[in-house]
Amino acid sequence: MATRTLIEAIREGLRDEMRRDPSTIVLGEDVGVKGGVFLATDGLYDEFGEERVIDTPLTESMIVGVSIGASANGLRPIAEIQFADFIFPAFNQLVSEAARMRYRSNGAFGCPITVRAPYGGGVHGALYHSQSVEAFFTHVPGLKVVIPSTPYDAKGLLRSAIRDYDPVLFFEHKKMYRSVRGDVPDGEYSVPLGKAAVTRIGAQVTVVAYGLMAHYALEAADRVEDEDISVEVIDVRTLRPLDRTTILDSVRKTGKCLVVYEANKFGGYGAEIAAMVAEEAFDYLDGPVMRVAAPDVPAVPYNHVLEDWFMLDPERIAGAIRDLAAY
Amino acid sequence: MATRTLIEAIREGLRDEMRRDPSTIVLGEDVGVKGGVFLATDGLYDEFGEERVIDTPLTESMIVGVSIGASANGLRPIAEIQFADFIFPAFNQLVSEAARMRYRSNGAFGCPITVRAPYGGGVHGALYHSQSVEAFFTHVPGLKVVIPSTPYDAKGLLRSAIRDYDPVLFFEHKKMYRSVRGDVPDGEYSVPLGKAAVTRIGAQVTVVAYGLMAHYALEAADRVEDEDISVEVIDVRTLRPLDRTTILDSVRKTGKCLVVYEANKFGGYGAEIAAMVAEEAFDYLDGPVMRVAAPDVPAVPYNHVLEDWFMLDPERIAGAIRDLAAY
Amino acid sequence: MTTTASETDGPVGSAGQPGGDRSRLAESLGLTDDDLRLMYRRVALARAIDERMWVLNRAGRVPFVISGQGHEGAQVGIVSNLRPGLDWLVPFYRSVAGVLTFGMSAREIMLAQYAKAPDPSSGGRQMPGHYGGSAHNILSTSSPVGTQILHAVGLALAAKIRRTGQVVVTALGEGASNQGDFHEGMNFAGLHKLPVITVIENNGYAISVPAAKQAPIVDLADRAAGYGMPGLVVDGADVVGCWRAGHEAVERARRGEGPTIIEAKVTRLTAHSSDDQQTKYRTPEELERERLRDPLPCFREQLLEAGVLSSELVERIAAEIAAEVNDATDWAEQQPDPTVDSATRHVYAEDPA
Amino acid sequence: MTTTASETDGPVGSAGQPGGDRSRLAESLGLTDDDLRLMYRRVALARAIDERMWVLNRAGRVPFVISGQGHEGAQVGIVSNLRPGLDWLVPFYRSVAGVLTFGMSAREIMLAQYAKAPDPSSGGRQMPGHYGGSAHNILSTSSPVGTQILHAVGLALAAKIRRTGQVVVTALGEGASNQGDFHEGMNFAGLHKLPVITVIENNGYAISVPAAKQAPIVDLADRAAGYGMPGLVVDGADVVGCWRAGHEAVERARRGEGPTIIEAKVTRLTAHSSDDQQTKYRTPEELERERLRDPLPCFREQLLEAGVLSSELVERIAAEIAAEVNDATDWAEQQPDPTVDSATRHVYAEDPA
Ligand SMILES: Cc1ncc(C[n+]2csc(CCOP(=O)(O)OP(=O)(O)O)c2C)c(N)n1
Ligand SMILES: Cc1ncc(C[n+]2csc(CCOP(=O)(O)OP(=O)(O)O)c2C)c(N)n1
Ligand SMILES: [Mg+2]
Ligand SMILES: [Mg+2]
Repeated sequence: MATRTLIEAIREGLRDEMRRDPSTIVLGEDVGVKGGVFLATDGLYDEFGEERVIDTPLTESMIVGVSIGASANGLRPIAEIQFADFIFPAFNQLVSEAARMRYRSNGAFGCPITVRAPYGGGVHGALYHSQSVEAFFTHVPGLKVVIPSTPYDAKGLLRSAIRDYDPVLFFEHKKMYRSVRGDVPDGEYSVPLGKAAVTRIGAQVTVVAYGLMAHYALEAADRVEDEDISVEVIDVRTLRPLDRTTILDSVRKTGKCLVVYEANKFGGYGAEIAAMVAEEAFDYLDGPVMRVAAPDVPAVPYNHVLEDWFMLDPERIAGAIRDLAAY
Repeated sequence: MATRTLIEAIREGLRDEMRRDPSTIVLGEDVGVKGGVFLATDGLYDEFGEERVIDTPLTESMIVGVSIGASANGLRPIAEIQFADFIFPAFNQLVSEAARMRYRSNGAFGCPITVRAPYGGGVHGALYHSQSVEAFFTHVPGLKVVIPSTPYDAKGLLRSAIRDYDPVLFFEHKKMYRSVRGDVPDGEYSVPLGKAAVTRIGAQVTVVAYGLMAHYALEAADRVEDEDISVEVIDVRTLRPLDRTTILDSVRKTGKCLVVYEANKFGGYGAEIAAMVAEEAFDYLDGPVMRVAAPDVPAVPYNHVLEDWFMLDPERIAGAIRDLAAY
Repeated sequence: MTTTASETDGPVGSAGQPGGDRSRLAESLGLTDDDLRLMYRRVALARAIDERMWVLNRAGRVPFVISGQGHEGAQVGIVSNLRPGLDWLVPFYRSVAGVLTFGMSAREIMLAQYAKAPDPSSGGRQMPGHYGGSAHNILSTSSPVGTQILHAVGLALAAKIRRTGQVVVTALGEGASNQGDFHEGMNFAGLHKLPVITVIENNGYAISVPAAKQAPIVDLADRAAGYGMPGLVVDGADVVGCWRAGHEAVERARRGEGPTIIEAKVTRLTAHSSDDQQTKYRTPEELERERLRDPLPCFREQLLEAGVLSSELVERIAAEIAAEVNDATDWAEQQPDPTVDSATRHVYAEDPA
Repeated sequence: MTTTASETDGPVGSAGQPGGDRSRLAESLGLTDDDLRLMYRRVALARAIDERMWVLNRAGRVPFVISGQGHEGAQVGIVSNLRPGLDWLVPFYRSVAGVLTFGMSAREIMLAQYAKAPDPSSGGRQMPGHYGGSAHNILSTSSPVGTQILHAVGLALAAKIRRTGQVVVTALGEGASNQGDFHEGMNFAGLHKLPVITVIENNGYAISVPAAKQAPIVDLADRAAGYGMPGLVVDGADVVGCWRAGHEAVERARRGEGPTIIEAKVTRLTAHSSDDQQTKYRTPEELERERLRDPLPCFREQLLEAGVLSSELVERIAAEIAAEVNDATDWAEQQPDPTVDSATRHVYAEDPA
């Protein structure tokens, strides 16, 4: 076991998979010589050379579209989109092409690509370097969407994503890159896609979250503990395919569910979880399925006053837990 | 009053607004000489000329991006995306640019554009000419999203959309273009954005739907009527901003809510409605908030056997109503 | 030139005098007369299948047709230079002749037209015209135009990195060439000198929008210079000229010297698709005039003059093609529709291993 | 050449002998010496503001800087040809000198740098460098590169349809010029002969990616031919040359003869932004060498030789600029932050009427 930051775990995951599988390549803007703007790919260029670690032109649709084609001819591309905010130029390639290659060809062709992108706010990134874009992709059959919250999961899930036979979007919260540390086994391990984690066991309220919010949910649970509110926390980890069982079992036990997400509330990913719980655990509910999410303004404003206003924090989550517990 | 098909009402709405407001232009692929692949713009080229009715190159990002720029310099562009399935190349321009022009400029610039696109299945359109893409846009603050279900609403809502000061996505179900007829006043009228319509009054179950599903919901309500199930049907009409009051008032009355949408179920727009109802009408619910939507495969397959399997129909909706009523 | 399985024991082989005399034309191309006859047969077969599609549509037997009448010469001429089984083809909805040349059979094409369960392109899931098939190295194609360019470039990138010696040919319309994906793909292909050939089949229309309203230049191949690659313009009615351009481009790619854009000036002999009324935007005179640019009669005349074809052989080929098309139609029509229980398959990989 | 409000009673007016002698250089350009001094002042002021931004960042007073040191000559030279109040500028994050030239004041730029409530660009909502302002006809800009090209083309389309006589200038980096939006925008601008000038400020890098890994050609302006428009290449250190190119392009657009692409070869004298460590991908030798391409000293020398500037005047201008930058900094820093209750405003129009 060694302690790693989130970014270190990701870097190791990339390195280990590239060592293991010669068909893997990394491509994206500044991923080579510079090692990525967050240094996620630092060292890969030196170790694997410019043929397998490609500094691409500034063209996201190309990065994804070329990955799709390369994956049909024997490679396993691992693409980096510099910021999740800049994945939209590649939206057509991801949604119309990557997600449907297998279905539309009736299984003749697959699309084993991994697309990594840093997401999330709280880093003075403003409107275009702070977004949580998961809901635009979790609605798409054919795509898998992963958001890790610990170094252990990040490395283990990244390994599974790269080895997966379908396109996986792998979103990493940039605020967690260096602020979150944790143990990572030295040896080979992986974390399966499609399994949520119960990160805290409790009896009264189930809080479902992912990414940075999975940490804030735990902090919030701590805060209300001495108020004798027992909170169970679930880290979704894989948003699609969703581990419905883990979430439903928990809510059937606690009878109350709070869904927390960093994105805009209206039409966000948490709406699907809330709707699913409301539909499938209705008989067990002792209170409304609640959601705590970002306000419905376009994205995180830059000025610190506005940014602080936009971003969720443990206290706001704790407040919602108290309301729900008191319900 | 005159009877009109949906497409006729839309055509008249476009014509009337172009006559009223010289700053309006229509642009898109084949919208000029051909009058659009569904003939929605038929006749406009002859009446208003090639300067105001522009046959564009085959480039959706340009169509939207140029509309954004033109709207900042005194025009009111009405863009047509030939099929909603082909709006994805313009996703970045819609989500990053049109939706945020006002917010990011702190109100200095607006973006009064209307983007029309035919959507929906059941017409042998297969994977790429059948999609319901609303959920990708209803999550976006700054955008407005409209889906009319009657000729009256189509013309009235289109007028409001064109006159609106913000970007409006106007999705028209292509299967309804010629199959749906209805009365349309001869004179000037408009239907405000942001208001849902109660299209059938009932007591036991509230069914919330839009577009083609708003019709199927009414048919389903008829089917269960003689089984003594009284159904209230709400046609959402404007998906964003959502008329929460009309929906919540109805559910608080009936105690049961079924949300119907044609898109893939997981993460679809209906999830937001279901989540909102579950959160804000919990004390009034006598049953789970249920959803009937499309299966989670990429989109409508072509072969008629598979297409019939994919598409919802009144009977499936009636079945869900029965289940909910019996709950 | 490589023949594909379905063709080896075809009429052409029997037609050419084995090892026999060689026409000047064939000689000038470094081909045999049989090669030229095979190319003619492909153009004629594609046309016959294509015409059958429209007949079936008018007869109400298939709901939709989109096809390539007028484009066959460019497709056969260029694709004939590829090596089936090694190289890749990334077609578009007009590539009937292209996929035939690259190994698809008339039956397989008709399966797509009827959207039957055994359809190798999509198992009946996609509209007709969306050809693909792993058995033939024809990548599955979608409807949004231009996206396939990037897939072709990606296939070529993998070919270069894996040193497979593969060459990739992709095709699109002139309208699609204005899409952003074209720019991004050509830039990357030129940058890495990838073995990919991009064929712009310029038929002068994007549905109803004429070339003059699509781009400010006449020859889209001129854009190749901006991507550091050669751009060739060929007459799509000149099948031999298309073969020459394809040969030059494929050889260059094979030598590792990078990509080429070939713009073939073709004509669209039908409406855009069975849903289109082209008389609304094309005059009878224009339609009449365009018939002169039909590659089928042009090629036939050329080969007759060159002594590669005889009227007897033309008739025999026509008869054989008629039989082949009838067989493909009847056979495909009898194949089963996909079943409902198959509808949820292949959203994700089924057994990763 | 039009001066903007903030400049009319500036030092330059007082500096030039009123109606006085006219240098050969000015004469050859059809300008006055004051015009040239004004251009020099703009380059120098932009540089001074820019350097101040970095000082503030290192001092921990502002969290982020992205700016245009090395790009000022091209921006001032070209934008000086526009008519403030009539024309449009669609800038990018390096356009400090461009927006100054088009009417923004040092104070307004510093307001964006400090993200204060009165910031005309975004009210502190966007990162510094995202300039815009309705008072100046500077369209609000976002972060995704290349998107602004289409907005500039749209502004120009409206100008043409409404017959306003407006000319639009937009700027982007060479990296962004590979984005699909560039292709789609240039194609449409060329097609409709729109009055838009697209300035590619080629500084040889997209963050760390050198030009050689971005595109297969040296001069991106060569792509203009593929869009049916002229493409000019200018040395960004040659302010007069940039002015000439801008003048030619603006006149052409004004005459209704259509768009132009101008590629200015500039140098990036700083790291990409305050978040970037350029020493990881640029050698000390290169950084040293690049200093020779700094437009500020080049322009100064040229004007001194031409007798348009004197060392006294240079010093006086420097002193005035220092005062202006200090004033802008101190004033901006004291302005209020936006308030929380303003955060939900302007998602949608507030009073449509
Ligand atoms: C992105 C996208 N937009 C619009 C369409 C609808 N559409 C299908 S074919 C076509 C015209 C294509 O013209 P061109 O590229 O010249 O090919 P052609 O059909 O003429 O061979 C259009 C607009 C589409 N399929 N994809
Ligand atoms: C669509 C998009 N992708 C990535 C980025 C991140 N990014 C910001 S600036 C930049 C490099 C831009 O290079 P260039 O266009 O040459 O302009 P320069 O910064 O060199 O002036 C990148 C990759 C972005 N802003 N937008
Ligand atoms: Mg065409
Ligand atoms: Mg650059």
